Amino acid sequence: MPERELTFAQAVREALAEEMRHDPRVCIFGEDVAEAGTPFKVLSGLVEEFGPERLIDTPISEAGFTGIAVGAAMTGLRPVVDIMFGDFVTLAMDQMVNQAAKIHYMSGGHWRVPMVLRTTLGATRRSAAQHSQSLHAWFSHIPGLKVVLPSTPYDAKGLLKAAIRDENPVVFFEDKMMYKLKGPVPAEDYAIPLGVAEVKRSGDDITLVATSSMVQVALGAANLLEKQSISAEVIDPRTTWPLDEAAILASAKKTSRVIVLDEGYGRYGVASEIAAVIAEGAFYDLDAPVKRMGAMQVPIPFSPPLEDATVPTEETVCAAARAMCKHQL
Amino acid sequence: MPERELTFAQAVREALAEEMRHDPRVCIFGEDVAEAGTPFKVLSGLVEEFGPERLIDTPISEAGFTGIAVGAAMTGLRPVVDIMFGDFVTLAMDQMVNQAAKIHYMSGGHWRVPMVLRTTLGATRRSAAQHSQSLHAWFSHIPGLKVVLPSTPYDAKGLLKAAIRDENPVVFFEDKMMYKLKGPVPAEDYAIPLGVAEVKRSGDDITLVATSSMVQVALGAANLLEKQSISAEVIDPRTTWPLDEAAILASAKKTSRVIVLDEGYGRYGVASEIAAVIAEGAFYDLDAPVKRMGAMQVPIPFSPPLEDATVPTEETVCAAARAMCKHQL
Amino acid sequence: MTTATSNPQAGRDRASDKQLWIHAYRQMVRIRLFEEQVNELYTRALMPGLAHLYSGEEAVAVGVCEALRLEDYITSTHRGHGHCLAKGASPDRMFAELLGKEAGYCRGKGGSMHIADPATGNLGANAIVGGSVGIATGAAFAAKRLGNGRVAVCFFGEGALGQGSLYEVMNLAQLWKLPVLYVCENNLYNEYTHYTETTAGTILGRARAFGLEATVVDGQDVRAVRDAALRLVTRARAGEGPGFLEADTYRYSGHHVGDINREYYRSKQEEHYWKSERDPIQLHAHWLMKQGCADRDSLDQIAVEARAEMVEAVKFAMAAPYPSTHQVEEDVYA
Amino acid sequence: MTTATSNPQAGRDRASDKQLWIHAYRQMVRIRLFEEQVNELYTRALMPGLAHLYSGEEAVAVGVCEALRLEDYITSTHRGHGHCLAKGASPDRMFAELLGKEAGYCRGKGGSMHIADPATGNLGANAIVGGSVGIATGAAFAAKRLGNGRVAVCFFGEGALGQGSLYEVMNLAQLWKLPVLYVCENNLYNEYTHYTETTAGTILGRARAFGLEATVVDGQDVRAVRDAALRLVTRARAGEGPGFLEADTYRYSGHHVGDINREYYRSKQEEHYWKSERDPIQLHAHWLMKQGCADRDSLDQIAVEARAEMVEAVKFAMAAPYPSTHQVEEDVYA
Ligand SMILES: Cc1ncc(C[n+]2csc(CCOP(=O)(O)OP(=O)(O)O)c2C)c(N)n1
Ligand SMILES: Cc1ncc(C[n+]2csc(CCOP(=O)(O)OP(=O)(O)O)c2C)c(N)n1
Ligand SMILES: [Mg+2]
Ligand SMILES: [Mg+2]
Repeated sequence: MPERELTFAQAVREALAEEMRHDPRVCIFGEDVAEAGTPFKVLSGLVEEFGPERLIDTPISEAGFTGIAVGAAMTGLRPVVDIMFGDFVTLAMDQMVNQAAKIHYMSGGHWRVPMVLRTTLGATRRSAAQHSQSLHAWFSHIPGLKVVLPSTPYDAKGLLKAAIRDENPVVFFEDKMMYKLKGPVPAEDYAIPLGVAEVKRSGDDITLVATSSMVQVALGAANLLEKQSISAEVIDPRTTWPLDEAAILASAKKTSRVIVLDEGYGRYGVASEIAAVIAEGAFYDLDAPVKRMGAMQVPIPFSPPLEDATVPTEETVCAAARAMCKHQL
Repeated sequence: MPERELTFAQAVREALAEEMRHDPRVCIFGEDVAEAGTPFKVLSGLVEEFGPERLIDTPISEAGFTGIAVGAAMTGLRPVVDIMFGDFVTLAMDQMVNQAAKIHYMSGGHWRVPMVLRTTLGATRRSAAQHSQSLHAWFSHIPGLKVVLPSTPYDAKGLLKAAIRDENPVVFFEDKMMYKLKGPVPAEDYAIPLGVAEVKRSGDDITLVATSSMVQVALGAANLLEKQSISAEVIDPRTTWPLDEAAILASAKKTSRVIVLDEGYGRYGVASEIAAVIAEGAFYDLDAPVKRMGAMQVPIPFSPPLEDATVPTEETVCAAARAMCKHQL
Repeated sequence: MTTATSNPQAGRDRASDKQLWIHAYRQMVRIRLFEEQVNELYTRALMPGLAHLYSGEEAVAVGVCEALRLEDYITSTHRGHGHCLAKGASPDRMFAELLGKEAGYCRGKGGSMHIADPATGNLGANAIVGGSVGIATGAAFAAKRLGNGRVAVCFFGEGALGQGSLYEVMNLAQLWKLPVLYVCENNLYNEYTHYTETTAGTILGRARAFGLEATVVDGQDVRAVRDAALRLVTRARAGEGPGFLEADTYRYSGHHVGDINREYYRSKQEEHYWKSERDPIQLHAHWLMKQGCADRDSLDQIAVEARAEMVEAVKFAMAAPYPSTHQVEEDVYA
Repeated sequence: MTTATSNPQAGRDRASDKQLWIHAYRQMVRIRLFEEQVNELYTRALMPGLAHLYSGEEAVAVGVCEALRLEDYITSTHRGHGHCLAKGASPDRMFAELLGKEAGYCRGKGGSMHIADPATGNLGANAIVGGSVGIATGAAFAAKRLGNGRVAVCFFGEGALGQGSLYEVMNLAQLWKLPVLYVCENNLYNEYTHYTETTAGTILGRARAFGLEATVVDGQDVRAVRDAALRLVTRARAGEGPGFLEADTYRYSGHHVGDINREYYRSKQEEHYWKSERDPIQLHAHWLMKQGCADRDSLDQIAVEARAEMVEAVKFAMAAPYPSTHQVEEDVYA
């Protein structure tokens, strides 16, 4: 039987639909989530099945409806909040960080906040500086939150189901440039535990640790490298918290050369954390310094040639990997 | 002539007073900044000299008055915004990150946002999880912002003056536990350029890179280490952006062992960035993995014995440094 | 905490009325005496950190909570001891929390500003001004969705009128007709600034602009507060939409226990006036006696009992152990 | 952009009146034809990304900007081309910006949603709904402090009524009597949702609750908009405090250029009604002709000139070079 293929957007939608079917407590808050199915059309069709009582169109009040989701999560629902663009999380940081992340702890374990905040990241959509940021590092920094970064349709579905079933506030980042990416997604129910990395491609000479859409870039780069007889391993942490340090370190120790790729800013970002973890944990096994590649340290520009220069590509990753391996081979 | 001593709070106040005297565009927005001089009394006396026209008491509207400061900065003033506790910056992230940080870039260099946001960081004040965070990593992550972390009264004054004179949005973090710390502060005008680290204590065996109040902890640890014949160098980046990588790497290369100390969460935080920079830039000179020490990965608890366990102390730093050096000596 | 069922419109049963108002009196006295102990603990340097006393405002928490059921929700503020007690928390575990002890409501992790208690529907105090407006509204959303008949009350100081999220959630509450009551405790000051310097226009107008049913009440009159709250709670519970109650009140002490010299922002005369002329406990005592519901002795007896309860509670808390250090890493994730 | 000095209260000079209203007509036509080219560029896949067209709403931007001086400030939105043009920007550099060219207002870095221009007091469009309410209010603060007599106008869609920061800054503007005018362009939709589903209570009530002088105006009537704006701007400039203007209007196209199938959220009839009965340009044309200020030919001539201007401007922009890649790292810090 041929494998079933879905797009990333379809996989997200299917995860939501299945969880809503199986758990009446799950509901979705956000702007234009009902009839419009969001501007990205990720939620198209859900309102027809679950009704406007569970797909709740909100005013443009990110702080307000995120706060409401926190309270609803404490008192018996399992809300999924849709923040259209990741840049708008700036408006809901108190609710997520001072409230959702801390309530379980501050209450001595008495209250729980089982909610998911879904939002987007990623540039190159010609949307300019306020619609292109990848702010997952902020949430990864905060104890009490879990942070998920799916890189394939398969992972998107399995991780989102796990996120919805989790008892904690989870922030789920979808790269908006990946919504049309296709991949195999089984029809049966499955969830991918949060905190388990996956080797997306096995290799020996160099490890590419990559998150979200950078996994696709890394896989492309690995193909290019293969033609140059360099065998790259691609490992995807899938969640920045919990972070599967053991799997990452195992790969780093195996290849002894590592590039960390993340679409957020490298500076004080996800790539730096993972690089620091590797530099510490695989110190005696590394043949070269861990290299970090992320968004260029600039607000994302609108102009296409400028914007394209801000993100790592298969070519730039391949070149960086070659330079690292040449030294050593 | 004996050196003049001021507390950290007095140094901050003096910097503000001098800049307000010399530049009529400087004004201060915040809650209870006028007659009350802020709950920390850092601004006491300023309203008497400069009047309520320039010390502007606001409602409890962090997003509102920070946004107003952004607009005022664009159109001829040089506002200093006072956010009482660093935890409340969660409410002003859109204004700082989507607006202030990006306006110069998005406008192709046509508009400028010369403003300072002063706020606090640091735990152990028995203020619990929503009044004890150190969120400077978030701002350090964002291009377009500069981030300052003074560790002494001298630095506080000189860095704040530089921040106010800077043409960019600058976020200035004061550890609230340091306000009473005394130190020499010259009466004459001086400013400390942003982006220049300082060796606070010279040493040979190990480098302690420390920020903000952790500089004091590092200096204390260095004294303890000296008694055990370990010579620690303490270097203070003073600004996390711009980051003086050259100075930090020079120290790391000299001692070949490094602990990075920062009061924020280590995970995806400032300590990780600096550790990654060192692990990359001093790769061939390090004798041991760079160690990161920061706040424990928990919301800050209220209970004193628990809270005290969350932050590095002279003793824990000393022990960590000893363990690192014992291996190698 | 009573399960109030009386309806202010309907003629009340005298005996149950008497019981209700005596209970309200006791609750106010308990709060006052709880706070006395808090201040004492602070002054004797036995309490870590600071606390924000509720003394003077007791009629608001008590009046509102007397209109609620045990299973209804509340959210509270930095000045939250009164709300906790009025909703049914016990002083011993509260003091234990204030001292950072393991027996506290939050195992010592929350402290004065974060007491929370599922058993009494207390979703938690909040140290962010306005930080709980979304939470309370969300609890009302869940109550409506689950059809469990509960109501959520969101207490906040008039300072929270400065937080934009309040307007966001009032809009949502009205659009969705949520069973929530916003209680604005107007004690005249945002910390050290008179609210008229921070509040343009009108307070009720702000709620009404979003379509909420809004009323102002004398916050020193526990019966007036209770009646107004009951009307709004009943309405909200019936699906008629959210309410907004401004209760005009006064805090006797400083913004927090360490705020001793207050003359630069408010006069001693003003404080004296409120304490001597507008004290909610005294006013209610006079009424009870005038109505023949109680006499001086019975009221004194209530105070004696309450003081004994508080002294016991403090003793319990003082003797209770701190959490052991390994607990610091517990409760981060559920 | 005119330096409007006429006062709606005073009897107007007929000649300058005529000039003003002809100018307003020309501005509206220029905006309409600018947007025509934008849509064309998008349809022909010559424009990167998306754009939000202002067609149908021209009378709002033009009416308001005709009440302003060159040095007054505006802030704008994602749907900002009309505001830019009305405030005096030139189409060639705007198109260049839309195409990401170096000759654009922002050197190509901003694009459609971020055009800014100090020369015409344009503090910038903003892609965050409500993102500029603080900025405009801050510009008004600076104007007042510096005593330079300027006023700031904050344009936003009715969707921004959902953002709490609007209420925070209206409160501050009123407390400090700042010379700012909030212009709420009510085009009935927040993206794909009718505003009545997102907006409880009343719009004007929200501004009035904070003490602002608030008015609603027919946003398809450029003269009514201009007169209402002038009254509020004059008042604000005189130190009498901020104003709030709701302009009822309609966007002819989709939320953005790619929003083609709209029937699930609004009917073709509704669109047809607005376009045929409520078009601000047609309505103003009729008035001008009825008043004898213009005839069909002279109005046609205006359109011909405007179309030629836009075609030229597009040509300029198409021919202009992209920034060179090294520029990506410029302008991060001043
Ligand atoms: C968002 C936020 N800003 C500022 C503070 C600091 N703060 C604590 S209490 C307070 C005043 C609150 O006034 P009000 O809401 O009237 O409550 P009251 O203290 O009078 O009961 C302030 C400004 C805070 N906790 N949260
Ligand atoms: C804070 C924020 N939330 C959501 C969006 C996505 N968004 C862009 S335009 C828009 C609708 C705006 O409606 P309105 O303010 O009425 O302006 P209009 O498009 O009708 O001119 C939304 C939700 C955004 N840009 N910013
Ligand atoms: Mg108050
Ligand atoms: Mg609209």
